Amino acid sequence: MLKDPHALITHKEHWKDYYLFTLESPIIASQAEPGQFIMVRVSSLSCPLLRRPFSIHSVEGKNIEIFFQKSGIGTSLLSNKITGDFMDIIGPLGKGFSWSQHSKTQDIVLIGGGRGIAPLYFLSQKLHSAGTTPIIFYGGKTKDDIPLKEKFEQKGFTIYCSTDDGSFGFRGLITDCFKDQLKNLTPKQIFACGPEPMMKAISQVAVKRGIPAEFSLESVMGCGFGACWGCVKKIKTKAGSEWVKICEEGPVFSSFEIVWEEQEK
Amino acid sequence: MLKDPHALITHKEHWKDYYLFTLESPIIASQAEPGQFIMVRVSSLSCPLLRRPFSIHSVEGKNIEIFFQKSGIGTSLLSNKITGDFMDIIGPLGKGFSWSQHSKTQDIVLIGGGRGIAPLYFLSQKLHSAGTTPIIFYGGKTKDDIPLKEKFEQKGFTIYCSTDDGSFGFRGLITDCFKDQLKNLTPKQIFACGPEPMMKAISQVAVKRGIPAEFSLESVMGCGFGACWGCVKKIKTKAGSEWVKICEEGPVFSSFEIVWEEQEK
Amino acid sequence: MIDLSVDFGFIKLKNPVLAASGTFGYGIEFSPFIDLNKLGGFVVKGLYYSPRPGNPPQRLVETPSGLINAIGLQGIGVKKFAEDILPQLRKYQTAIIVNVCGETEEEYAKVVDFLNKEDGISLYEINISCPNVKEGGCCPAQNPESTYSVVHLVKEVSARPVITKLSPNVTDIVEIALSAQEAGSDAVSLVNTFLAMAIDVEERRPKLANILGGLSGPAIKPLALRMVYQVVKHLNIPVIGIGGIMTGQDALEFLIAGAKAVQVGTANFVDPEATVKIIQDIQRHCQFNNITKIEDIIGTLNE
Amino acid sequence: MIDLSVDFGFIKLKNPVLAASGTFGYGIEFSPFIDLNKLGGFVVKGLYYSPRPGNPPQRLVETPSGLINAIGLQGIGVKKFAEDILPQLRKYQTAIIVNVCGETEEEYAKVVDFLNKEDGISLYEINISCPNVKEGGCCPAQNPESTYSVVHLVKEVSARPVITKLSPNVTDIVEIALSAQEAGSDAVSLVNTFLAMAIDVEERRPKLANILGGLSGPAIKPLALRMVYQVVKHLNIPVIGIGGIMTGQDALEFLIAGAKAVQVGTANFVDPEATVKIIQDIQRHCQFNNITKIEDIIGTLNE
Ligand SMILES: Cc1cc2nc3c(=O)[nH]c(=O)nc-3n(C[C@H](O)[C@H](O)[C@H](O)COP(=O)(O)OP(=O)(O)OC[C@H]3O[C@@H](n4cnc5c(N)ncnc54)[C@H](O)[C@@H]3O)c2cc1C
Ligand SMILES: Cc1cc2nc3c(=O)[nH]c(=O)nc-3n(C[C@H](O)[C@H](O)[C@H](O)COP(=O)(O)OP(=O)(O)OC[C@H]3O[C@@H](n4cnc5c(N)ncnc54)[C@H](O)[C@@H]3O)c2cc1C
Ligand SMILES: Cc1cc2nc3c(=O)[nH]c(=O)nc-3n(C[C@H](O)[C@H](O)[C@H](O)COP(=O)(O)O)c2cc1C
Ligand SMILES: Cc1cc2nc3c(=O)[nH]c(=O)nc-3n(C[C@H](O)[C@H](O)[C@H](O)COP(=O)(O)O)c2cc1C
Ligand code: FES
Ligand code: FES
Repeated sequence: MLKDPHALITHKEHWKDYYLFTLESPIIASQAEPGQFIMVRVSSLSCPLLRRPFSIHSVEGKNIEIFFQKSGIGTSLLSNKITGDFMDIIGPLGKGFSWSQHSKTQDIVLIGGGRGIAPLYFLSQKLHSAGTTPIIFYGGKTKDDIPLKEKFEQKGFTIYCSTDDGSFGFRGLITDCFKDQLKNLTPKQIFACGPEPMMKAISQVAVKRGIPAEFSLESVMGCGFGACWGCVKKIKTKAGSEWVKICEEGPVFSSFEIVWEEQEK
Repeated sequence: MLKDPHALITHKEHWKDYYLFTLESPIIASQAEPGQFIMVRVSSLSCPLLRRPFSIHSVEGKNIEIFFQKSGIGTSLLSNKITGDFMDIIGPLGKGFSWSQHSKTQDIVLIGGGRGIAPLYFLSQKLHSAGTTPIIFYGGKTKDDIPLKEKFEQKGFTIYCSTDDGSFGFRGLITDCFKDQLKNLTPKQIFACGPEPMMKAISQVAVKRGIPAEFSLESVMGCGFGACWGCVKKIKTKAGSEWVKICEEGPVFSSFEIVWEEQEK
Repeated sequence: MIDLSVDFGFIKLKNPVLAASGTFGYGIEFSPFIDLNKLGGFVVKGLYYSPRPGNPPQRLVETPSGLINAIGLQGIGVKKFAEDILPQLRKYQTAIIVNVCGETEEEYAKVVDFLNKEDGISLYEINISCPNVKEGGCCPAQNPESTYSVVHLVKEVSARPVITKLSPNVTDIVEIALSAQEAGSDAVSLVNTFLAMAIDVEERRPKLANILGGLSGPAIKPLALRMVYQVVKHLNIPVIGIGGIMTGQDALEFLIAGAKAVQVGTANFVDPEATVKIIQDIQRHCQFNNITKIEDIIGTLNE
Repeated sequence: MIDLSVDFGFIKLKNPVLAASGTFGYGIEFSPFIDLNKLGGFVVKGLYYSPRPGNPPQRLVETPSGLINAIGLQGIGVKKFAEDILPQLRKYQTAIIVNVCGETEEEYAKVVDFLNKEDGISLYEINISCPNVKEGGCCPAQNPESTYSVVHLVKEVSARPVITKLSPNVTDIVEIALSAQEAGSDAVSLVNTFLAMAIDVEERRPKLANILGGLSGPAIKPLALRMVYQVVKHLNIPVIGIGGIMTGQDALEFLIAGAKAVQVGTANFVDPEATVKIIQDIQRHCQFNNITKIEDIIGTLNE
């Protein structure tokens, strides 16, 4: 974990509201694990004040990539950065997916909803080089919201897509698309990231079928490195359940650890 | 006076910390008088919050120009704008120099210190087309601080330059350079803009020699159009002297109106 | 058609967006930019009985997302206001509110008494944050008894409904608001500016000639909203929310918290069209959410 | 060599820059980024006697140049602190300050009594803005009597010097500060956060699960600086300035106003190196202005 105020943007791509930045940051690149994230300073002024968290989307030599959706002030400012600009980042942060114990597992399924696809590309690369090829599920609102489809296909992954409006692939939620495919598939492990209702639905299916599953949670983060206690989620611990800092103990947790929001009420 | 949120930057030039922007803003261009200014929104976020005032540096058809020095957060953000960007401006504001009554006056002297040169170019153009050619005095800290020298020379004006460090022209303050030339010149009217101590010194010379003089004052401005009462300076009025809004009644005042800062204490 | 009007009982405003005192001049300064008739109303710059010179400059300091001012209530006094300004304002079809100031309780009453005779004023807003020169202290707004006392006196002489404008520089805003209500205030507006300071490090002197000034702008919005939320819970007269409102979203936060109307201050300097844009934003929000009357939004916070 | 040390009488700090409670974890969270030995000191996260679960999320809201938090003082309690954390802190050559919390006056005393036995703590800072669950009200900091009472009790049991940390949510900060001084406090620090709120317009609910939270960050700096300026004038014990400090310039404003030291809070989240950079900035300022001791800057405001 370190602060790199001089992460050079060496490449930028975008599709409508989605952006992919390649950042030269050798030490962070060398330490990064799938599911970990970085905190990005979006302005040197005092508004927006806080850094923004982004998953590490891939690592290539001394470069890392982030993939993000323009969805507010911070991501909007970020989207204006250009190749040759520097970014001030902190990372790698948090604990990632437990991928390394799964090099022998077949039928691993990765499920990404919208921008939640971001960390799953890095994970798919790691699993692939470890010798197993996961199956990808990728959902979005419309066909514009699944811009990374080709990227996965080019790497030879089987990918199932869904769009809410049916403009591409399965019409409906990616959870339903996944459930639909369960007649053909027998997943041994699920890794997922996306909107909370999506992850909760998958978690329920996974628990019912006895499939181990891990999820990358989101939360408003003040610091990203355990100092503010702002990012907590309810997590089952030995003591029962407590508010756990997801920037430190997560953002990845398993079905059995997460107490999903509605449940607590 | 109007708000133009779509003033297109059609041209940008810069010399070290000094920037020249050409803005397409037809109505403001058609109404502008030398000595008037515009208020520029430097950020769409809430910091920096307030607009920044800049003199109208020249008018050419439907374009106006501003010439500014990067000297803080606002001007720094502004300096990052590029050709093709829009600026949100309000203008023309205030009351300018009384140039129109001087079309017959010979030996008019314009004295600009640093960024204070900005409004004097517009004034020189107007006087020139009215049939009189003013003499220019232009001072800066070093030779890098008198970037507009050539611009005036190209238009055929006689220009005296000074630098504090003697790196170009007269070594010392532009006020001393001016006093020095008073042995050769018999100015009938002075128009000046620059740091307050410079203007005050010129005012004293002018009063002593009975030369009418006008000065463009600066002050921290909240609005630029008379609504906040923030920009006042002490000005002699019929009633004695009062705090007068320089954005409305100025920024240009004569030697006889201005109560210079030290005097009041 | 969305009904944006809000009914205070004693007055009906065409919409809940007013311009705040001291940030809107005497109104006419904004006529080059907007049609004043579109506003719910506007509050003119604070008026003492006599003209006041105001503070020496520097009067303004910009701070992160904020503005500190120490104008010192420079103003023309009631007579010149009645002679020169009011006649220009009478043609507008919008609520004209006079912000009443006084160095003593009697001065508040004198201003109101004088203005009672003049046509074209809808309401008075009493600014109880004026420094009390006579008693050397701060202002009635920091104490429930002096708040009661000023409001009570003004209500006795006033021929028009009275809004009391509260200061945020207090431990318990609800206590002061209740005092104003008890004294007969017809509504309260909050907040005025927060007492603030800035120092020039190079010169080692206060940036403002007056040393202290009042902070306004987006920086204070979360504090103002909290106070409005607290006051609404305890009062049964209308509450007007003020503080850092820049957008329709900001205004809606105050309305949802229970404010019957809002005032827009510092935003007018940044964008002289701010008030009108905020009205449009609110309208759009209603349209999008199938809300036909703005009053259906007011005080609908789900806790 | 510039002498950055400041002498409080009861303690000498190597420089006037401390990290503020609740924004610096237990210190160790920052050791990957900075050398903690470079700091004047740091204040650990608020400690109650028992562990506390804290508030449900959402706990943070960003506002213009500010941050509202409603962490609810989640914490591990004194025992775990003494067992797990303190041993790790003892190796650092810097002032370690414990921020003491309590739901009742007795709890404050219990925390201090427990920690008295433990080595490696330089000072206590009593956080009198803790909600008083027992009496249902807000906190001792809003009332001079309860401030006096808590401080007095803590001073009686404390084996170490005590800083009282004041809340800005009061009408008269000087009155509270004087109370703390009278009760024997060895220093005061100010300010804690400003009570604040934000509303989600689409959902029409408070953004924070706790409804209200505390505002910190650059937005509050002008308010905090004003309060420090006022308090310094009336106290004869050292004053520590807190609120929105992001840069060396910000810190210098507080020092010039008369603060003997400053605490850096929210800035630590934005830039974990903030404290160290601020120390460097101050050093550079001294160098540039031929100042050999930082104490020659403190309280040098020209009014
Ligand atoms: C561990 C983690 C990894 C993430 N990875 C990615 C990624 O790879 N790609 C991507 O597009 N997005 C990712 N996000 C979400 C991303 O951080 C938010 O979209 C972003 O912070 C929004 O900032 P904004 O200023 O544009 O939005 P605004 O709404 O203007 O932000 C306002 C405030 O809310 C916070 N905020 C708003 N939405 C979220 C959210 N969903 N999660 C956390 N904070 C939020 C911001 O930090 C800020 O403080 C991740 C979030 C987390 C917690
Ligand atoms: C009528 C008028 C015309 C001007 N014309 C020009 C021009 O043509 N070219 C040019 O380079 N500059 C001009 N200035 C000065 C220019 O407005 C300031 O340099 C600029 O506002 C500084 O902004 P900043 O954010 O970069 O500096 P910062 O110091 O970061 O600004 C902080 C605050 O101080 C205010 N401020 C700081 N210095 C000044 C100043 N000298 N005058 C007014 N406000 C100030 C800013 O508005 C802001 O509120 C003019 C000023 C006035 C009043
Ligand atoms: C320059 C300035 C002058 C002000 N003058 C007055 C005044 O005369 N009377 C008054 O009651 N409030 C006055 N205020 C306070 C505003 O009306 C308003 O309450 C405050 O600025 C908070 O709102 P805002 O954040 O939207 O600006 C003034 C504010 C500013 C910035
Ligand atoms: C997330 C967070 C947690 C805080 N927790 C504490 C605390 O436990 N005890 C305390 O006295 N102050 C606490 N504070 C207040 C800070 O110490 C500081 O007084 C305040 O944030 C103002 O300083 P700043 O603007 O530099 O952040 C906390 C502030 C924040 C932002
Ligand atoms: S984001 Fe600060 S503790 Fe997790
Ligand atoms: S700048 Fe607002 S009145 Fe002059």
